[in-house]
Formats: sequence, structure tokens, C-alpha cells
Amino acid sequence: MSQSKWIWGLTIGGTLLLVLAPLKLQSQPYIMHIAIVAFFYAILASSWSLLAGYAGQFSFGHMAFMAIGAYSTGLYGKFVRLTTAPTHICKEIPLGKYWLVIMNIYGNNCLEAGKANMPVGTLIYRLPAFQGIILGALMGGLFGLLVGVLVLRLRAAYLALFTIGFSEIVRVALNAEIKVTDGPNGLELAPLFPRGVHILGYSFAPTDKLPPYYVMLLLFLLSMGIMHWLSISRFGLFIRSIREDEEAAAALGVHIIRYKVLVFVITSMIAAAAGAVEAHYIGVITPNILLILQMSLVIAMAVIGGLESLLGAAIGAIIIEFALEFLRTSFTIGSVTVDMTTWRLVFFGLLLMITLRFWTSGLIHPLIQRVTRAGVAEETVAKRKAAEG
Amino acid sequence: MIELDVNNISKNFGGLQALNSVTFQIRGPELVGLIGPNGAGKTTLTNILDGAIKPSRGTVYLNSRRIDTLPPYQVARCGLGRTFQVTRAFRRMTVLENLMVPALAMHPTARQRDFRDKAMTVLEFLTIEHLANDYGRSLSGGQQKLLELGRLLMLDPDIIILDEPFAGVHPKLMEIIYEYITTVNAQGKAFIIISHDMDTIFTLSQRLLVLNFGELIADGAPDVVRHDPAVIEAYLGEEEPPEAMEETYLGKTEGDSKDA
Amino acid sequence: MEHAYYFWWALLWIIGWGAVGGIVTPRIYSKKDLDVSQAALAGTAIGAAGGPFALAPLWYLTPRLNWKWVVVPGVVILAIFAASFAAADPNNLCVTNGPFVATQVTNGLIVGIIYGLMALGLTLIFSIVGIVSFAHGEFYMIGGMAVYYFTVVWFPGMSPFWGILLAAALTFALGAAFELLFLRVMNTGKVERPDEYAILVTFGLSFFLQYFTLALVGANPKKVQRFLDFPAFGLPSANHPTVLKVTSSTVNLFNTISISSPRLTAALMSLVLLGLLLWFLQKTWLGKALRAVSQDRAAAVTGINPDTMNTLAFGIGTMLAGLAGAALVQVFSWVPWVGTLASARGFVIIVLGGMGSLPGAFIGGLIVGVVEALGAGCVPDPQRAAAYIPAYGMVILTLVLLLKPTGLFGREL
Amino acid sequence: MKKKLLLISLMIMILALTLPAVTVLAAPPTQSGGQDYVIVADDWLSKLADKFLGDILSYPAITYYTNQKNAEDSSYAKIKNSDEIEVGWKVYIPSKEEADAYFKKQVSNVGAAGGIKIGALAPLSAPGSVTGGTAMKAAFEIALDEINAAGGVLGKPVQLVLVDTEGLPERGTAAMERLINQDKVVGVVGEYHSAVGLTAKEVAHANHMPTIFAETWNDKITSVEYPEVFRIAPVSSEVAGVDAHFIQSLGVKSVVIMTENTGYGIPAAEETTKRLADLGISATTFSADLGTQEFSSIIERIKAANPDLILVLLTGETSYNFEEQAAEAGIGPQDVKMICNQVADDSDSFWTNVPDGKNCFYRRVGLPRALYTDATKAFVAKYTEKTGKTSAESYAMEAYDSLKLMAQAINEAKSTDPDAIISALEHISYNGALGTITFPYGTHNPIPAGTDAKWWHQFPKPAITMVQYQEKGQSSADAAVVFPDAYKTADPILP
Repeated sequence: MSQSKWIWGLTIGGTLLLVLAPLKLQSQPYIMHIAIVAFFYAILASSWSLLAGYAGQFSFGHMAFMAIGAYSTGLYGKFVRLTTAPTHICKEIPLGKYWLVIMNIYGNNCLEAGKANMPVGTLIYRLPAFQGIILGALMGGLFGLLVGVLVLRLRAAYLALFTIGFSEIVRVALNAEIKVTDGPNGLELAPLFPRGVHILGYSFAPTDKLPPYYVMLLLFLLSMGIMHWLSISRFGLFIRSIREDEEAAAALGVHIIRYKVLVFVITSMIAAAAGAVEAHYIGVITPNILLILQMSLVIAMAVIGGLESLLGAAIGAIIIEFALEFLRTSFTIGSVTVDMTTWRLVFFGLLLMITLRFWTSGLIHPLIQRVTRAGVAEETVAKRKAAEG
Repeated sequence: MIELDVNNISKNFGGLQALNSVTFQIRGPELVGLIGPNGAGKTTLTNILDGAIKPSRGTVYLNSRRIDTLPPYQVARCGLGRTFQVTRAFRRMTVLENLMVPALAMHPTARQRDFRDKAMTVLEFLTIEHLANDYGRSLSGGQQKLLELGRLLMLDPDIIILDEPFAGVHPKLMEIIYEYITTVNAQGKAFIIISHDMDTIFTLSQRLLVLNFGELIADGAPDVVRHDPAVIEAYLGEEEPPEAMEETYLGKTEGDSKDA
Repeated sequence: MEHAYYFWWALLWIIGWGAVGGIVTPRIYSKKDLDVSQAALAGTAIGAAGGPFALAPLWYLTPRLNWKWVVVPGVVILAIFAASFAAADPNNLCVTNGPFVATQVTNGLIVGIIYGLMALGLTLIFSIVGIVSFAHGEFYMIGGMAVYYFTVVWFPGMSPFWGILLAAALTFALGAAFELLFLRVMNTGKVERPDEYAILVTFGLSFFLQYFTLALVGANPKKVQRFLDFPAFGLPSANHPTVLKVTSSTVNLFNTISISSPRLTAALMSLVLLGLLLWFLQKTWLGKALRAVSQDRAAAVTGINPDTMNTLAFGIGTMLAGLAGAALVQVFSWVPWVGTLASARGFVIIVLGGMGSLPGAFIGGLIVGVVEALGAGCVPDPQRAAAYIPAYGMVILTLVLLLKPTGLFGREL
Repeated sequence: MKKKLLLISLMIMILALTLPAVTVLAAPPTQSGGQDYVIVADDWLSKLADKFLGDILSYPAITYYTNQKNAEDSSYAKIKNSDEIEVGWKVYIPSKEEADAYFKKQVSNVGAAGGIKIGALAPLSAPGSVTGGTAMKAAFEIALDEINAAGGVLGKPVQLVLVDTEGLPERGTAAMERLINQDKVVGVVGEYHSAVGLTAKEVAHANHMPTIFAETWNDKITSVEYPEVFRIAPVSSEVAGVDAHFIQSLGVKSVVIMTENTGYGIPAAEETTKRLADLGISATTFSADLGTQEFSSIIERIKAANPDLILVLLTGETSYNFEEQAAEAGIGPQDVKMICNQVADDSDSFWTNVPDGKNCFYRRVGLPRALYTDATKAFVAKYTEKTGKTSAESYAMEAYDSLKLMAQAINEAKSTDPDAIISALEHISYNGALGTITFPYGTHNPIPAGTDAKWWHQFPKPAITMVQYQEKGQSSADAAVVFPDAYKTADPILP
């Protein structure tokens, strides 16, 4: 079982690396920024690989769940306040000494108008971003449940088309409902830590990268942990059996409806949570994040990393995010100058096709598998020899 | 005591009457053969027993519990397991994982390692223990059939329905399957076996059900059924004696769709 | 909207009772041991149309259901929809102005025909190769680009006819080459999950083609001059063209409905191509062979190699997309990303018409064309009307997939 | 082992990706010779710089040395922002030699990396406007050649780091982060999309990075009054004002605005509607997604509304689609007064895509042709030669000017210190393709009460004219200027 020690060692080593690296990289906010975005994509790609690779549900609506998470927390921050006095105009819910004020979505800002009714010294709180993120994850899960139930009967191309349709409807609605979502301008969100972070004698400004890095890293490790645990537990076994053959799985006692819906709910929640954190970090979320192009990026990351491997997809996403970022410059071969701003996506599309065609299980996953299955293969060979001998 | 009660099952597909008022019972660990010409309704019947499709009329009770209204996974948990005409191993899961699916599905709080020993015993019994960590897709067709039988042992049902267990199987594997059926039957499980391999089915089963055009035309011991005029009529209708069916049919089963 | 609530309540009624009907009816039918194949759809339709007043007798009497039980309530639903809309917004042009509606519908039908051509290729590929090509829009884009480059840039003065032919040849060759390189492997059984492989690999192709074209030709919009200048005449007479007035750029019917000539040319071209395609599939040996393969791959008649048929079908499918692009490059300004919206619309159409059905694609195109035209024409808030255009089709798509995944003319799943 | 090595090498690869070289800046020599000074009321650092060092632009040296002293001796103040000093602070005023040493060090720091780096933003891939981005790129290249041909800035060659923003706000953040922290640019110029500008300005502010926005019209970009943010593009609301006055001059009563569903289109339509309402003109807005091809339903509705004038705020190929389809449906520029989109200025592209576009009005930003300065003429000549277009779009001119402006500001600042550059920009008078650019309102001349905050660091007088294609196939160079009267070359042809 030496390989399992290796795996544990590498996992812990990798985690430590990710935790400690920013201490060295603090002075490089650009690298930190890419790292945060890379984790964001890694969460999306690995949760998509759980949905598509493990459970076989090729959904193109993953970014829609992400956006639902982001917009939920954004709207929560935009329209909900906690005050120490009632406005008497807005919809408000008394909570002990406080009032939860829900501003009217259409029409005037009732909180501004309501200030006239509030005594001097009234405090108005924006609710913390973390509440919004949890709300976002829950909304993502709710929509995941809805979509999961609706797509139960649909397979392959039908499922892909339905989820594209869902994603487009969400995008168009976010674009068109300007009064609520601020439309194409994008919804602005407060930073994760509006007052900065003060811990152990260190202070970080709201714009510093270190706190959001750790928040995103935590979410990444947490979701990887949850998904890994799920994938090796009965859940993983069942969703893979559903992927392989729904009817056979059902005939063997697997509650296919429950697990199919569940996998949608879980992956949607993870995507939504990632979207919510990312939106707070960037400070703005626009409906353009739902363009099919963005979804194809996530799909390509998962495919190139390894569709049937959470870790492969995550590493694939991180490498591709860094690569795409660093490829944004032109290079010259001899007399030909290649402008990578346009060509990088051409090569990227080509890489996606070629990976699919010739390396079905991705480029990263086989490397991981060689380590994890090395001992197993030896064991099998030994047994087979024994059986033949 | 195993009790299966199939009462007046009928099934229409659009205008087509696939099954017409089929009734039979199974009491105890019987070994029942189900035969009939192509399109007689055998697969429809198994699909109804398994819960994959709902009958138009009629009821099915297993151990006094009505199962025709239940979805397949609940039917499986009630104690009815089946294989499919075309083998349906989970191709990109290891053999061991294949076996774990029904084991865990039956035991909601159990964990994989609780069943490892049992799974290895089952694989040994089926002589494929050396393939435990191989992927399903790397197995030969016959080995995949064995794998399906292994999964049924892990499911541990009262009644096992085997759909064409002998079709396209190497003679050596056929022996293993044969032994599997008799051994497991001796351990107290009832079997319903669908087969076109007349020789085998006639020697193997204790009782034969014969379907023709959706009707149950005979139900009895093999020797009785062999000489039943209705059965001879049904097979002679195709101008071929029962024994000769095997070769002409076997060639076709591979490409046959599961809903045939 | 003055009385918007009329409309929203009607919609709520339709959706709510539709859902009740769709969920409960099949259970009641199966309890009574009746045929349930139409129960969900008919239950939804009847519930949405009549609510409890229709569902109660339906559940009590449980008549044998057929397509009439879907169509009649469908008409009633449309009527309720239209009536509540009229009540909600009595001053809307779609309510008060007949010629306006007629013009919108005509416009919708004309563009619908063109959409249909685009979707024909997609559905043809599905029926024979068995996959949905996500790169279809890019072949459409390439078709238009090719006509522009052949007739305007490389060989100025070349007749558009030859430009179209060359574009067709190019898209056919590209499609066939892609099939040989990337899709043929699916037939060998080496690909574990062929359906998903096909989705992803065509997705990659679409990505590749779009950015490749962008890198090559840049982002400047391109357009080809109209292919045909119509001769000017009028009916009943040139001086009093009350029925029909044709100028070089427009055709005007009854002085109300005007259709621009590039559009009409494109629509006529689509009809001709549809005819040619049907003739090819029905009358020629190759077409019959293609249909045979689409019916049953395994039962390939002697002398037909299904692999070759796949390549051919994929090539013809992409060629149809290219031809649709070639027809439209004189109507719309052409940029490398025109395919994205077009392929999304193509998906809507083939799902609506039934995947794999040629008449379905054509009629689906007409329906989508009219729905988009009426949607953009009637939604009261002008700021939302056009902004929601991409959503109208997607709403159709999701509804069809939920209620009747086989579409209007599809085979059973 | 081999397999494990593979995985380890993979990890190392990731490690290598995340650990780029860290450059350490050496501090300039600290020698005494200066003096301490306690701030009194009405002091500005630049005023002190002028008094003690003889150059108002030398104040960054005061900031720098004071902060140096603060590190050793907390009785000195810590100056976070040179514009915000308080009475009673103790600052250190360096000697002339120290100040010079500081500026030399600044220059050589930058020079050590091979040249002075200026960052540029432009959308070069979808969903951004690639048309706009590529035009801006060409203009940047021309400006860069000119700057370096003239000896660069501060005696060093200029390197341009152009980053694609894809028109996405989140990419705007990333691009700015990269320019500032990775490429260590000394200033940022450019950008086309307002939505990107809105997020980019936040990064610029957080990092105190002088930034000149080229084609981002959104009012908010300047109205937040960030000291770092300048803009030479017109303000959206002012453009709306020009449109409105032109529309009024045509005697129009009802207008339909066809706008795009973007961060540019929606606010622009709202502002124009407001301005028109002030003038007693009613307006209805229709909006469509960018990339919409099929407009016939909308056009029928516009037809039914029977407006006196149609204003097209769609951009790119979407505007061409609308304009041509409107013409085909009988409400084109020859039937109804139509203000086409400003992209019509690329006349080749316009006539290819809108053959029935005769009599189109369009708004042109930048000097009218008759008033072209030598700089404008020179730029247009180079630009048309480089791109093969018939004229230079306003955003190309703005891109060109933004880069040259930044170069001139650095030269005048004699330093790459952000405060110095900002101060130089506030006092600049630059002659370029758009005319003479100045920024009247800023730290040294706060916006007076009653004046809108949008004028902060804003080039107030980008010339905006209304032009009309009066003949089919006309080049934009020959198109008639019809508004305002000051620039008029011909009367508008009205349908």
C-alpha cells in the first residue's frame, strides 16, 4: 500500500503548498488574482466533472447555477438591510431590536425615503457577504433541484439542449431585467471583507488579495473534500452505475431518481457558492459570464484535465487558467508574428478536440491514475498469473 | 417461503396486445423456464415483473406485497433480481465496484469494506476473482455475464430472472452458469429462466411456462409441456420443431434490442 | 400594460392547471388500466385549457386519448393567451392593428423558411449520424464568409450563383473531413460514450472554427450585395399596384406587407433547396441508401457502407448550413460569431419539429419565426421586447423537451 | 517510480507557474541636506515643492523622503496620498540634490527593465467589440512608434503592454492587476467598453495608478473623482446633450431610440431621453442584444410608432443590420430622419453593409475635417495607410492621444512617480489628434459647487459634430458637417 502513502503525502504537500504559497506571493497581486480565479474555475470544472464525468449528466447549464449563486448574494446585498429603527415605508420584518428591511425592487429607494422616519442615530447595516454566499449556495441548490427534476427523462443531446436553453433564459432575463439586476452593466457587490481583515496583528485592506485567496482556497478545498468523499462513498458508486446503465442500476436496487437529482443539487450548490465568492471578490457580476463561451471554457478545462477525475479536472482548470492568462502576449517565430490574443483560443479549441479524440480520459487524469492504480495493477497481474498457473 | 403471484397481467403497446391475461404462481425455490417464439411477450413479462414497465391490467404480488406499481429499484429491494438479454455490466467500473452497487443499495448504512469478503467469495465461486480490479469493459462477453450473475448474488433476491443466460456463451462458461443456477437454486432461490436453448432449458428447469402471442399456453413439467399440442402448434406454426430453434435464433440475439 | 394582472393570472392559471393535469392524469389513467401514452401531454393541455372544469370530467370519464385531445385544448390555450393579452393591453398594436399583425406574421414566416433551411442540415445529421452537431452555426457562418470572399474579395464580379456553389462545396468538404477525422471513430466502438463524445467534440469544433475564422478574417462586418434585382412591376397595374408592387429592392403586398428582396430571394432559395433535398432523398439511389441507414443502421442493405453514408450525411448537413449562410449573407451583416445565435435557434427548431424529422425542421422553423416575430412585435415594453428575442425560442425548447421530447414529428424515444 | 516522478514533475510545473521572479527595488541613497517642515494651513505639497525646490512637480520627492523618515522616526508624518496632508504634520523637504537623486533613481529603476512600460487596455476578442479593439491597437502602435522615434520618454524607450479585456468587467480587473503588478507599468491608457472601465478604475485607484481612459463614455468613470483617473472620451450625458440639441434643431417632435442592451447603450438611451424630454421631445426606447440580426418585427413597431426621427445607439454589425433592414422596410434614412451609429464613420464598411444608407446622419467625435490640426492629419494619414480604412475612427484617435498624452505627462513629470504623473496631467496642455487636451478640474482646481462631478479629470471639449452622408458611397472624409453651426459645411438634407 505504498501508493496510498504517496497519495496522502502529495495531497497534504499540495494543500500545504497552496496554503503557504501566497505568503511568498503577496507582493504579486496579479499572480494572486489569477490564482483566485483559477481556484474558481477549478471548483466549477471539478463539480462539472462530478456531474458529467461521474454521473453522466452532460449539463451545459453549470454556469447558470454559478450565476444564480452570484446574483442571489448580489441582490441580497443590494436590497436587504438591517436597521435599528423601522422605516414604515419598506417591507420590513422586526427581529428583536432590529428590523430587516427589504427595499422595493421597482420604484424608488424606500430606505432613502424612510430615513425621514428614523430617529437620529439609527444604524443601517449591510448584511455580511457570508450570509449572501450561503443564500447563494442554497438558491443554487434550489434551482439545481428544479432542473434535476425536470431533466430526469432527458439524455445525451436532449439534456445538453435543455440545459443550454435554461442557461440562455437565465442570461437573457438577467440582461433584460435592468431594474433588478442592473442588466448588462453588471450588479456591483461589496467586497468579501468591506472593512478589511485584522488578524494576529496584521491588517489587510478590502482590496488586498490575501483574504479572498484564502476564502476561495478554503471553498476549493472544502468542495474538493466533499466531492472526493462523495465520489468514494456509496454516492459515487451509485452515480457511476447510473452513468453506465440506468436500467441495470435500477434493477439492482439503486434509487436512480434520488441520486440523479441529488447530484444536480450538490454540484449546483458548489457552483453557486463559487460564483457567489467570485462575484464578491471581483466586485461586479455581469450576465456575460453566462455566454456559451464561458461554459465551453469550463468544459474544456474538465475534458483536458480528465472528465472522470475530480482532481484531474481541478488541476486542468488551474493550469489552463494560468496558461490562458500567460498566453495573452504575442510571440514571433522567424518573421511570422502570432497574435496570441486571438490565436490562443484557436489552439485551445484544437487542443480540446484532439484531447477528446486521442486522450479520452484527459491529459492530467492518466498521470494521477498511474500513481493511484500502480499497486492495484501489480496485484491484479500477480493474481492473474496465479490463476493461470 | 417465496411467493410470487402474477394475476391476469395484460399489456398493450398502442394497438398491439403484447400480453393477454397471464396468470401463474411460484411457490418456494422453483426453477422455472420461460419459453416462447420470438415476440411472444417474454421480455415484456420480465420488464413488468421487474417494474420497468407498468401492466395495462393485472397485478403482481411478491411475498404478499404488490410490486407491479413499484419502480424497479423498489422491486429489487423487495427481492426480485434480473439480468438483461444484452449484458449490462457497468463497463467503466471495476468488477468489485460492480458487485458493491447492489450490496450497498440493499444496505443503506453499510460501507464498501463490509462486503469485500463476500464479494471475493462470490467472484471465486464464479471463477473470476483474478479480475476483481479490472474494469468491466475489459472483460469478455461471457465474463460479463458471470459478473451480472455475481451482482445478483450480492443483491441476494428471492427470485432471480435470467434473460438468455446461455446465449452466445463459450461452452466452458456455460458449465459455470449451469452450476451457478443449480447451486443457488439449491440454496433456496427461485429462478425464472428465459432461453432459446431448448435442450438446456428442458433439462435444467423443473417447470416450464410457454408464451405465445402474449398468452400463457402451457404451464407444467418439461415432459408434459414437450408433448402439449398447443406448444407444438405454436412452434410448428413457424414450421420448425422446438429443438431446431436454437441455431436460427442465436445468430440474432446479439443485435436484438432490449425491448424486443 | 394597463391591466397586466389579467395576463399574469391567465398565465398562472395555464401553468398551474397544466402542471396538475400533466401530473395527475397519467396516474388516473394508469389506475384505470388505460393507455397512458398520451395521458401526460393531453392532461397538461386539457388542464391548461380548461382548468378544473375540464379536468374533472376528463378524470371521471377518462376517454381514449389521441392527438385531437391535444390539438383542441392547444387551440383553446392559445385563445386564452391571446384574449388575456388583449384584455391586459387593449391598446397594443397586436390587438388593434390587423395589418400590423399580418405583416409580423408574414415576416415571421419568411425568416422562418430561412431558419428551416439552417435546421434541415442539423436534423439530417441527427437522423443519419445520430448526433447533434454543436458546430452547425459555424458552418453556417463559413458558408456566408465563403460567398463574400469568393464573389467580393478573390474573384470580384463572380456571379453569386458560383459563389454559392463554391461555398456549398467548401462546407461539404469541411464537414466530410471532420466526420472522417473525428466522428468515424465512434462507429468502431472505441469511444466509450459516443453521444457525449459527439457533443463535446463538435463543441470543440465550433470553438475552433469560430476563433480560427476570427483570427483569419478579423471582426469587420462583411456583406454581399443583393443577389437578385427584381424587375419592377405591379398588379393589377403598374400605376395602381394595390395588390402587388415589386421594386428592385422590395415586394409589397396590398400596400401593407412589404418584404425586402434579399429576404425573399433567400426564402425562395430555401424552398428550392428543400425541394432538391426531398427529391434527392426520395428519388436517387444515394438518397434511398441514406434513408435506409437512418431507418436501421444494422440492417444496412448490401452495397451500402454505413460509414460512407455517415460521412456523406454529415457533409450534406454542413453543406445545408453553409447554403443557409450563403443565402443570408446578402440579408445580414456577417461576422465570425453569427453562428452562435443561429445554432441556438437551430436547436430550438429541431427539438420542436422532432429530432431527425425533415418536415419537422421546416415547420419548426416557421413556428419559431412567427413566435419570435410576434414576441418582439407584441411584448408591450419596447425595452424588453427585443431583448428577450433569444429567450422566446429557448422557452419553446424547454417546454417541448418537458412536455413532448419527441417534438411535433419525432419518432418515439 | 517513473509514474510517481511524472506526478511530482507535474506538481513542480504548477509550482513553477505560481512562482515568478520577484524583483527587488533598491532604495535611493538617503543623505541629509534637506530640512524639516511643519504643515500650516493652506499648504499644498506642490506649493512647498515650488517654494523650496523651485518646481511644483517635484513634490513626490517630499512625499518619498518624508515616508522614508517616518519609517525610522515616527514624528514624521506618513503621507499616503500627496493630495491629503494635514496641518501640523512634520514633513521632510529634501535638498535639491536629494530630489534630483530621487527622480534619477525613479527613471533608472524603470530603465533597468529595458524601457518605460505603459499599459494599454482594449477588447481584442469577443464578447468585446473586436472592431473597436483592433482599431485601437493599430492607433496605439502608431503612437508608440512616434514616441520612440522622438526618443522615448525620460530618455528611455517606451514599451507598450497591450492587454485584451474581452469587454468583460471581470477581465478588466484582471488586466489592470496584471499591468500594474506583473508588468510594472507606470501608467495605463485605453479601453473601449464602459463596463470594463468601471471595474478597471477601481484597481487603478487601489493601486494609485495614473490611468487615461480613451473610449469609455459612462459618467461614473470620472464622477467618482478618483485622483488617478482621467478621460479624454466624451461623457455619455454630454453626447446625449449634443444629440438632443441636434434633434431639436431639426424641429422633431417624436423620436425612437434603438439602443443596445449594454453598459453603453442603456445609460446613453436613458440620458438622451431625459435631455429630449427637457426640450419637449418625446422618445421611446427599443433595446436589443448585441449580435441581433433580425430586426423586422421591431422595425414594424417603429414604423407603427411613426417617429419623426430614429436614433441608433446600436454599435458594430448590429447597427448595420438595423439600418439596412430599416431602409429595406421603408423607414431608412431616405424616408425618415435617421441618426445612424457613429461606426458609420468607417465609410467603406458602412457602404458595404448599408448600401441604402444615403442621408444618414451620424455623430462624429473629434475635430471636423476642416479644423484638423497637423497632428490629426499626420495621424489620419498613418492610420489609413496602416489599416486600409478611409478615415480614422474617434476611438482610434482617442487611443492614439491617450498614449501620447501619457508619454508627454511622464516627460513633464520628469519622473514615473504616480503623483508626479497625475500632477503633470492635471497641468497638461497637449496637442494631438483630438485637438488641445486639458483637464481643467482636479486636485488643484476642485470642481466648483453646482458643476457636475463628471467633469473631474475630464477633457471638456472633445469636438462633437453631426455629419451626413449626402451622396451614396461618399467617403466619410467628404461627408457634410451639418451641426453645430460653428463647424457647419452644408445644410442637412431632410427626407
